[in-house]
Formats: sequence, structure tokens, C-alpha cells
Amino acid sequence: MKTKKIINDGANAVDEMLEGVLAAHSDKVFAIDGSPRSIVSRHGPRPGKVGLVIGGGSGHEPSFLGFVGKGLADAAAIGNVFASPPPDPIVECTRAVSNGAGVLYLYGNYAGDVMNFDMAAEMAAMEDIEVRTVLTTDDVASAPRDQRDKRRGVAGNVFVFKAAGAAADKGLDIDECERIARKANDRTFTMGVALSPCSLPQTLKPNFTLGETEMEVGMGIHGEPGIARSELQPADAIADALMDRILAEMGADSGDRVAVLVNSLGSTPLMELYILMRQVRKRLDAAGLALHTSLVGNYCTSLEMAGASITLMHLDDELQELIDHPCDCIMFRAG
Amino acid sequence: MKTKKIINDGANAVDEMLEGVLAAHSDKVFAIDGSPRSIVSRHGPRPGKVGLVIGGGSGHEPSFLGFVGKGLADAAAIGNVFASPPPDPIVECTRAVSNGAGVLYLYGNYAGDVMNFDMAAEMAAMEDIEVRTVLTTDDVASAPRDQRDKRRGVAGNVFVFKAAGAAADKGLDIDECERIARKANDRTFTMGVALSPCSLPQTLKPNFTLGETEMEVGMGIHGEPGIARSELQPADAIADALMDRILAEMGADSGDRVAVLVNSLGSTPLMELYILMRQVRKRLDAAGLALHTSLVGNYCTSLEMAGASITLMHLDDELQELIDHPCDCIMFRAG
Amino acid sequence: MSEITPAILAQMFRDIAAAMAAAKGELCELDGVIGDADHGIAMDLGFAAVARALDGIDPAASDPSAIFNTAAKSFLNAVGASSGPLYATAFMRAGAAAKGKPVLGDDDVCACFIAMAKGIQDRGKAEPGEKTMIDAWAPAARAMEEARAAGASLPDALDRAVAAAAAGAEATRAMVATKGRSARLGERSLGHMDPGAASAVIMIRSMARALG
Amino acid sequence: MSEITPAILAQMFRDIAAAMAAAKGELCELDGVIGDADHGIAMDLGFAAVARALDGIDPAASDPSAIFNTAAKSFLNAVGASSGPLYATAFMRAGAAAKGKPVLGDDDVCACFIAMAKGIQDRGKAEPGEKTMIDAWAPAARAMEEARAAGASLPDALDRAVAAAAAGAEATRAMVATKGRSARLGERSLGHMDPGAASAVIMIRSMARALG
Ligand SMILES: Nc1ncnc2c1ncn2[C@@H]1O[C@H](COP(=O)(O)OP(=O)(O)O)[C@@H](O)[C@H]1O
Ligand SMILES: Nc1ncnc2c1ncn2[C@@H]1O[C@H](COP(=O)(O)OP(=O)(O)O)[C@@H](O)[C@H]1O
Ligand SMILES: [Mg+2]
Ligand SMILES: [Mg+2]
Ligand SMILES: [Mg+2]
Ligand SMILES: [Mg+2]
Repeated sequence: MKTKKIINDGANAVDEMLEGVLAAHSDKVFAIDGSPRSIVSRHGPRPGKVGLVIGGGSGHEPSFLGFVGKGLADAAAIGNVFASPPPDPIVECTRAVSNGAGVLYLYGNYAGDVMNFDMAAEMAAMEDIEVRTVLTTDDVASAPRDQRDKRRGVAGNVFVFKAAGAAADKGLDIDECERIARKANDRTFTMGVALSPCSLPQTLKPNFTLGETEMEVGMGIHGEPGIARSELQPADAIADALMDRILAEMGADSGDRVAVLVNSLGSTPLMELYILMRQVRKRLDAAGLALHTSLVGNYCTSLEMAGASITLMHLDDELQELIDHPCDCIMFRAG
Repeated sequence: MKTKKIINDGANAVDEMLEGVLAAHSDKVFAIDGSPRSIVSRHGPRPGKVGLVIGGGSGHEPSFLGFVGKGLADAAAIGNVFASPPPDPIVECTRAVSNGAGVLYLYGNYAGDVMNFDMAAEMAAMEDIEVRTVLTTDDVASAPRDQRDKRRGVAGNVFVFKAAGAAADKGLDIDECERIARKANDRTFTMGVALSPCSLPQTLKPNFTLGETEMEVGMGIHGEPGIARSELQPADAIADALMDRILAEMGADSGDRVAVLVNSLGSTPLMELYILMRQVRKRLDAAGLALHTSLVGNYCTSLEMAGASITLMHLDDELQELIDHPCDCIMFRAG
Repeated sequence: MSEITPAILAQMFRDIAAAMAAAKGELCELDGVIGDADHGIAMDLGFAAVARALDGIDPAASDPSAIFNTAAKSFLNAVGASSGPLYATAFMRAGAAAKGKPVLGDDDVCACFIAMAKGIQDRGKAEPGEKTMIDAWAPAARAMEEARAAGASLPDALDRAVAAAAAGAEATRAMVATKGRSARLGERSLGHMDPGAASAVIMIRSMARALG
Repeated sequence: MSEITPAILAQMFRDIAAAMAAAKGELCELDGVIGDADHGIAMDLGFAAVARALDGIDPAASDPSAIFNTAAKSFLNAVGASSGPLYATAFMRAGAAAKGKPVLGDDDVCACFIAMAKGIQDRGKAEPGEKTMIDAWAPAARAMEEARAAGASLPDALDRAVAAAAAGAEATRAMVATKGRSARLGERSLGHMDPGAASAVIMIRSMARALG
């Protein structure tokens, strides 16, 4: 049985999606001439400002291109579904947002992305553009704590992007932007569960199988297997399991503030996300943590996968101000 | 086989969702004491302003409660899943947003909603609150053109709510708010297709069946059967079929402006919505219609149903200004 | 001639609640074919709320009118939807018909029953033949009235009402819906029984057993 | 001693493209078990792009180095992902090894092959035993080198490379992934062949047939 999707030819899905994005949002973004996979903000890049380039595979919308806009990313390089973009569109983005103050690459820690962005950074260096790279590694399920730098970047991306984007928008220099991106990543923790697979538009076949009553804990956002498979639990038990792990990692003190993201992996609706949020809030209250910002919805998806993730960002004054800073992106507004 | 959902007891899903909404957004909304299904904006109602009360069954999130906030609805009355709220929470909302300038009820045209809101209006009238009612009837698939008042209200709701909310926010009187709501509804046209059923949290059983390669054209947002069942078509053909019908209904002239909403019924991801948007834009361009505003995403869902709808609002200067007017709701921001 | 006490009425509502709980799945399935698959949930939820509300009332210190009004209010607030206002109105009309009476005699039961059908029709404005619960309630009320006019006993009259409701519900299969959620279905609603008519038969049968 | 012309090289890439198209589903399935189910898509897409790019080149007016460089660029831009940089680097290294030569002799082919494996290792920094395509490429390159050193003909050496790659891919079943998307799978990656190693075997087999 093939998954039903509203597409034309699956091989063209990414390019046609981008045409649709431009059809809808050409007031805010444009694609670079001759490089349709490079989406640039009309209102972000400006003289003296550090350029922020994000990117990654498609299929995670609104990540990544949805976060292009004033106050957040200046450009996004777009790959095939679940595949890093090649260096060329990344280099094109880099050129377009370079204004002499350096360019920050910020993306999830995946072998493919690292290789392609690194190649792009080498090419940019040959044009005397200073590029710094920060990888997001917020998925606590993807490696032990002592191997933090091996962890995947998942939904917590959005908080890290937001902080770095605000820093750049406020005119901070490349050292500061890099420092903030690293700090934001260090203080951001995500974990999720998947309830169903998703299907690539080219194959329309589920990319893994899960029993009729099972869930996968710690599932990656490309359907990479997680750390455990178990019977589906009630929402409160799921929230507790994820929060136990996240709170233990975060090590916050009573009185500290957090930003929360309850994210759908695709087909899990808002009703279920808010039921999770209810228990997240109970756990925060019990731990004496103040909820400063909450995002609930589709922020980093895996096509139509069912499931959800919880992200906590451990705020301090600096991060809080950056998270509150206004942004106006094609698929996300805040502040 | 039961649908997997992240819930606790299905019978409590709506109330727990509302607790989660308050856990996340208590800076912007509150529930009325003793009436937890009445969600009121902290920043909307004010002396002399017409109160705008929306509402309907749950399971359509972000409709309806997500549109509560400054510049849009002052309150939403929340029913069980796919069931109108009873009169009591509607009356409570009415009292909370009544500031002597009258209250406008704005909701989709369903027998249950009409009966409950009408009972509420009668009760409010006994307290000398002037209530006007406008029903949304944007679903062109749900009745012939000469029976427009029999049509269902679906995703186009959001444009009608937006226009009326802006009118109230600008301080227009109840006659004007009612006139604008009627005009907005008259000029808004929606049609959708469904690719999969959804399941109520209480039963976890698909509420209809659809063949492995079939789609249902004109499906209602509660899974009510549509006007035709056919083989799944490519995205462009789906967009064309919906646009043919919508454009014929709208009867716009070349040079006119429209607002577009490409809405997911739940599990259809942004990638597919933007592929639809691409063809919508081609059709607008071919018809000489200017695209003024576009919304793409989850605006009026049916739990986790797969499918999408397209809405066009035929703008004039007045509606355009109202659509552009800023709003800051818990699940929607614009302007 | 029987005397229907508030306690008997309260028991009748509990019986209806039990019957609806048992029929929940079947009613949802009927609603799934032509509506939104929740009618069984609504009826179960509504009458469970009625039963709970009546548990909080001492029948000995109450009267039939109060029982009906409590049922109306608790049903409506638990359900909303279409069935909420329709049955809340039905129960309020029965309460009005029973007003001032400490117990109900045969004629009172008959009057309450007819008032219920009338209330549903007034609230929903459906005509017979539009494939709604009215297609069960209207013939049932007519059968009841005619049977009583012809001198039938209350139990007999109630049984005839059940039979008429069942026949009416059966007849909805051949109707094209023009009211409620299934109204837009047109020809495709043909062949399926209306869920509201189906639950009406269940309710009327429980009433006949409790009151007859 | 054979002479590998640009035309033969171009045909080799077309053969790889055909083989990857045929293996697409199988490679996606392997990737689905431990990764993100797209490896077949990437390899098919990449080599189809290479074949298209080479269609735009006149082999008679080209040289082996240019063929490899065209392949590198078109593969990379079509694919991205992990395989893109890895194979683009492989082909660029082969192009460098072939630099200045109008045709490739047996030793040149051997050098190009070894340069490819080295390029993949330099780019991805994977060690043998980490369950990646390196577990096919590294033993294949070693087998090739040893066979040539022992005086084997190019066709023989290529056949031994194929056998070594296949054995290496087979051995990935018993490995725990530590690189790439399946790295976080830990013990659960045991028992399944690495998709990148599987496609490497397919590629090396096509190369042996075209060049041997
Ligand atoms: N206007 C009306 N008059 C009488 N009965 C109606 C009317 N509208 C709907 N109904 C009845 O209500 C039933 C559906 O009830 P229910 O499923 O509980 O509500 P909803 O339509 O809100 O989902 C229908 O089967 C029909 O019998
Ligand atoms: N660092 C690396 N070195 C060598 N090979 C690698 C490395 N990372 C991944 N691979 C190979 O890439 C394959 C996956 O490729 P592919 O599915 O095309 O890319 P992606 O991981 O981006 O989905 C793996 O099976 C593995 O053989
Ligand atoms: Mg991939
Ligand atoms: Mg309903
Ligand atoms: Mg129903
Ligand atoms: Mg892969």
C-alpha cells in the first residue's frame, strides 16, 4: 500500500514546494538566480551584520526555510528530502548574506550536513568570507551525555536559531554570535517519541515499521531508530518519560526560567500537543521552574510522521532577551 | 486496529487540551471561573468595543480557540470533539466580552451550533445584551449556489473571523461589524479533499473508510461525506479541480485582489500544501488576480485527517485593510 | 391506572443511560456513514450526565417536573451538539407538561410524551421525511395519541409508540437527508438509517418499559 | 594491456546509473532499517545526473580527468546528503590521479581506484569497522593493490576488488554503526548490511565489468 500524498511527481516535490513558497511569500524571501535551492530573506542581510545561514534536508518544514526572515536566519540552503544540500547552494547563500562581518553556519549535526557545509565553508574561505560553524546537538536520546557532540540536532534547533538570529539582528559581531549559538545549543534539550512512520515522496513507502500498539522512544527526525520501542503510553506517562530525561540533563535550579517547545513530528494534532503541554507544565511547576516562552505546534517535522517531541531551553537573562527579540519569518513570528 | 494518539483518557481530551492551552498561554487568555470551556482574551475586550464570540466543536485546532486574542476574537466557546458547545459556555463568553456595544456571534453553519448559539442568544437577550449572529457558509461543495445559506462553514472561517475581529478592534459599531462579517463571508469560498479519515479520541476508530487509492472531494471537516469519491489525483489536478469551482463561484474580474488560504486538514504536511499553493498561484496569475495575502498551514483541521482545502477571499479595499490589520492570538499572528 | 413517581422517572433515565451506553458503538457507526461518527458518544455522555445529576436529587423530595428539568440541563451541558438542544427542549417541555403534579397519571405520561416530540420539532424545525430523529418521534407521538384516543391502556399505547418509532427509523433508510450534518450528502445518504432516529427508538423503548 | 578511453569511462558511469536504478528499492529498504530510507534514491538520482551531464560532453574531445570531474560535480549537486560529498571527493581524486592522461592504462585505472577509496576515507573520516561504505571500499582498494603487486591482470585485480568489497559489505552486518545516520542506533544496527556498503559493491562491480 502506498502512502497517499498531494504531490505531482515525487522527484519534483522539493522544487515544486519551493516554487509554492515563493508564490506565497515573495514579499519576504527570494531564491537566488540560478540557485533555486538558496532561499534568502529580503529584510535580513544588511551592511555590517553577521549573516546567518541555516539549512538541511527537506521534509522538516517549517524547518528550515520557514525560519528565514528579519530577526532570524538570513538564508536557508535546501536539500532533497532528508538529505543535506550540496555545497553549491550553501555557498550561494553565503555570498548573498555576507556583508563583511562574517557568516555563521548553524545546522543539525548529521554526517551529510557536516560534510557539505564544511565543503561550502572551504569554498567561501577561498573568497575571503569568514565562516564560523555551530552544530546543533539537542537530541538527548541520540548519544550519552559525555558524547554530547555526537548528538543529533532536532526540534531544539528553532531556539538555537532564534537566539543566534536575534544576536545577529542586534548587530553583535561574529565572535558574539558564535558564542551565543554555542551557549544556546548547550542549554537546549529535546527528546521525542514516534507513533507512525513517514514515507518519502519518491517511494511512498513507510520508512520503518512499528507495531499497531507500539511507539519508538528517541526516534530521529528522519525515522532513524530511537533508543527503545515500547507499548504506546498515555500522554502523561510520555511527557514524564521525556521530561525526566530532559530535566536530568538540564540540571536547572528552582527559580530558573525555561522556554518550552512541544513539537509535532507531522500528523500529531494540536490537541495532543496541548495535552502533553499540560503535563510538561506540571513538571515545571513541581521543579520550581518558570515557563517564560512556549511554542506548541509544527516546528520540526518528519513529513507526516505521527509523534511529538519536547524541548526545553534553559534560559538566562541573555538568552531570554534573545528569545523575546522580534522576528518575522515566512512561517514563524515572535516577539 | 485503533488509531494511536498521545492522550490519556479520550473522554478528558478536550478538558486536558484546554488545561494545556492555559498552561502555555495564560499571558494572553484565561478560562472563565466555573466555565472552563469559555476561553477569553486578556487583551481584546474593552469599553465600547463590540465583543466577538466564536466557537464550535473541538478537534479543529487552531480553530476556534487559537484565534482568540487582540485584534481577532474576544472569546471562544469550546464544545466536545466535533460537537457544538452547549449554551452555557457561550453565554459566559458573551457576558465576559459584552461592553455595552453589543456582541457578535460568528461560527460555522451546522445544525447543532445554530441551535446552541441561538439558545445562548436568547439567554443573553434576557440580560439585555444585544447579540447579532453571522454564520459562515464558505464550503462551496456543501450545497448548490442558490442554497448558499445551507452551506457549511469550514476553513474560510479564519478570513471571516479576521475581518470581523479587525472591524471590532477598530471600534466599528455592531451594525458595521455585522455588515462586514456578512460581506466577508459572502466573498469567501472554500473547497477541500480528504485522503484519510480521522478518529475521535473516545473511540480511536476511523470515522469513515476510503479506498487505498481514493480521495473524497468536498469532504466536510467532521468527516461528513463530500460530493464525490475518486482516485487520488496529482496535486496540480486537485488544485485545478478546487480552483475551477472556487473561481466560478467567486466571479472576480481580472485585476481584482484575493487572499488565499491553503489549509491542512491535519496530517498533510507543509510540503504538500506549498505544492498546491504553486498551482493556485498559477491559476490566479492566469485569471489576472493579484495575490495579496497568503496563509499556508494548519488553520482548520479535522484531528489527524489527511487532506487539504483551498480558500479564496475576494478582497476589496475595505476587506484588504481588515485582513492586514494586526492581530496577536494564541495560535495566529498577522499584520 | 398507574402512578409514575419521581423515583420511577429517575429510574427510567438510568435505564435509558444503560441502553445508550450499550448502543454507543452502533450509533457512532451509523453516524460515521452519513455524519461525524459521534452520535453514540453524545447520547452516552448525555444520559450518563443525567443519571449522575439525578443521583444528587432525593426523588422523595422532588417532583416529575424537577426530574425532567434536571435531565434537560444536565443533558444539554454535557452534550451540546445537535442532540443536546433537541433533547433538552424535549425534557423541558415534558417538565412543563408535568408542572405542579406530584406524580404522573396515564394521561400525564401521554401528554409529556407528546410534548417531547413537539419540543424536538419546535427546536430543530425538521419536517417528517427529512431523515432525522423526528422521523421516529413524530410517528411515535401520533401512535400514542391515537391509541389513547381509541381507549388503549398506557402500556399498550407506549408499545404502539415503540413500534411506530421503529418503523419510522426504518423508513429513514429510504430518505435523503436535508437537515443536520448529513444534509449535504444528498443521494449518498440513501440506504442508511439516521443515527438520531435509531437512538430515539432506543430511548422510547426504555421509556415504554419503565412507564408502561 | 587495455586502454580506457573517455568514452569507455562515460559508458561505465552509464552502467553504474542503470545498476543503481535497478537497486534503488533494495538500497532504500536497507537504509530504512538503520537510517532514513533514502540511500537508493540518492544513488539513483546522483548517477542519473552524472549520466545526463556526460551526455552533454563529447568524449572524443574530452579526457578521463574531465569525465571524472564532471561526474563529481553533477553527482554532488544532484545528491548532497552523505553520499554526495563522499563520492564527489572520490571522483575528484580519480580525476586528479588521471590528470593529463588522454587514456588510462592498467596502472592508471588501479591508481584511480585506490585514489577513490582514499578520497572517501579522507572526506568521511570513517575507519574500517564503523559500518559504512568504507568497509567495502577499503578492502576493495587493498585487494586491488595487492593483486596488481602480485602481478595479476587488471581484470583479475578488479574481480578481486569486487569480491573483497562484497565480503566487506557482508561483514557490516556484524558491525555496530558509529558514523552516519545509523551511528546512534548502537546495538540495534547489528544484523543489517550498511546501505552505503551495499551500493559500493554494486558500483565496483559495474566498474569491473566496464574496465576489466
Ligand atoms: N434540525 C434537526 N431536527 C431534528 N433532528 C436533528 C436535527 N439536526 C440533526 N438532528 C438529529 O441529530 C442527529 C445527530 O446528532 P449528533 O450526532 O449527536 O449531533 P451532531 O450532528 O452535532 O454530531 C441526526 O442523526 C439527526 O437525527
Ligand atoms: N563519515 C562517513 N564515511 C563513510 N561513509 C559514510 C559516512 N557517513 C555515512 N556514510 C555512508 O553513507 C550511507 C548513507 O548514505 P545516504 O543514505 O545517501 O545519506 P544520508 O545519510 O544523508 O541519508 C551510509 O550507509 C554509509 O555507508
Ligand atoms: Mg538522507
Ligand atoms: Mg458531532
Ligand atoms: Mg454526529
Ligand atoms: Mg540515508
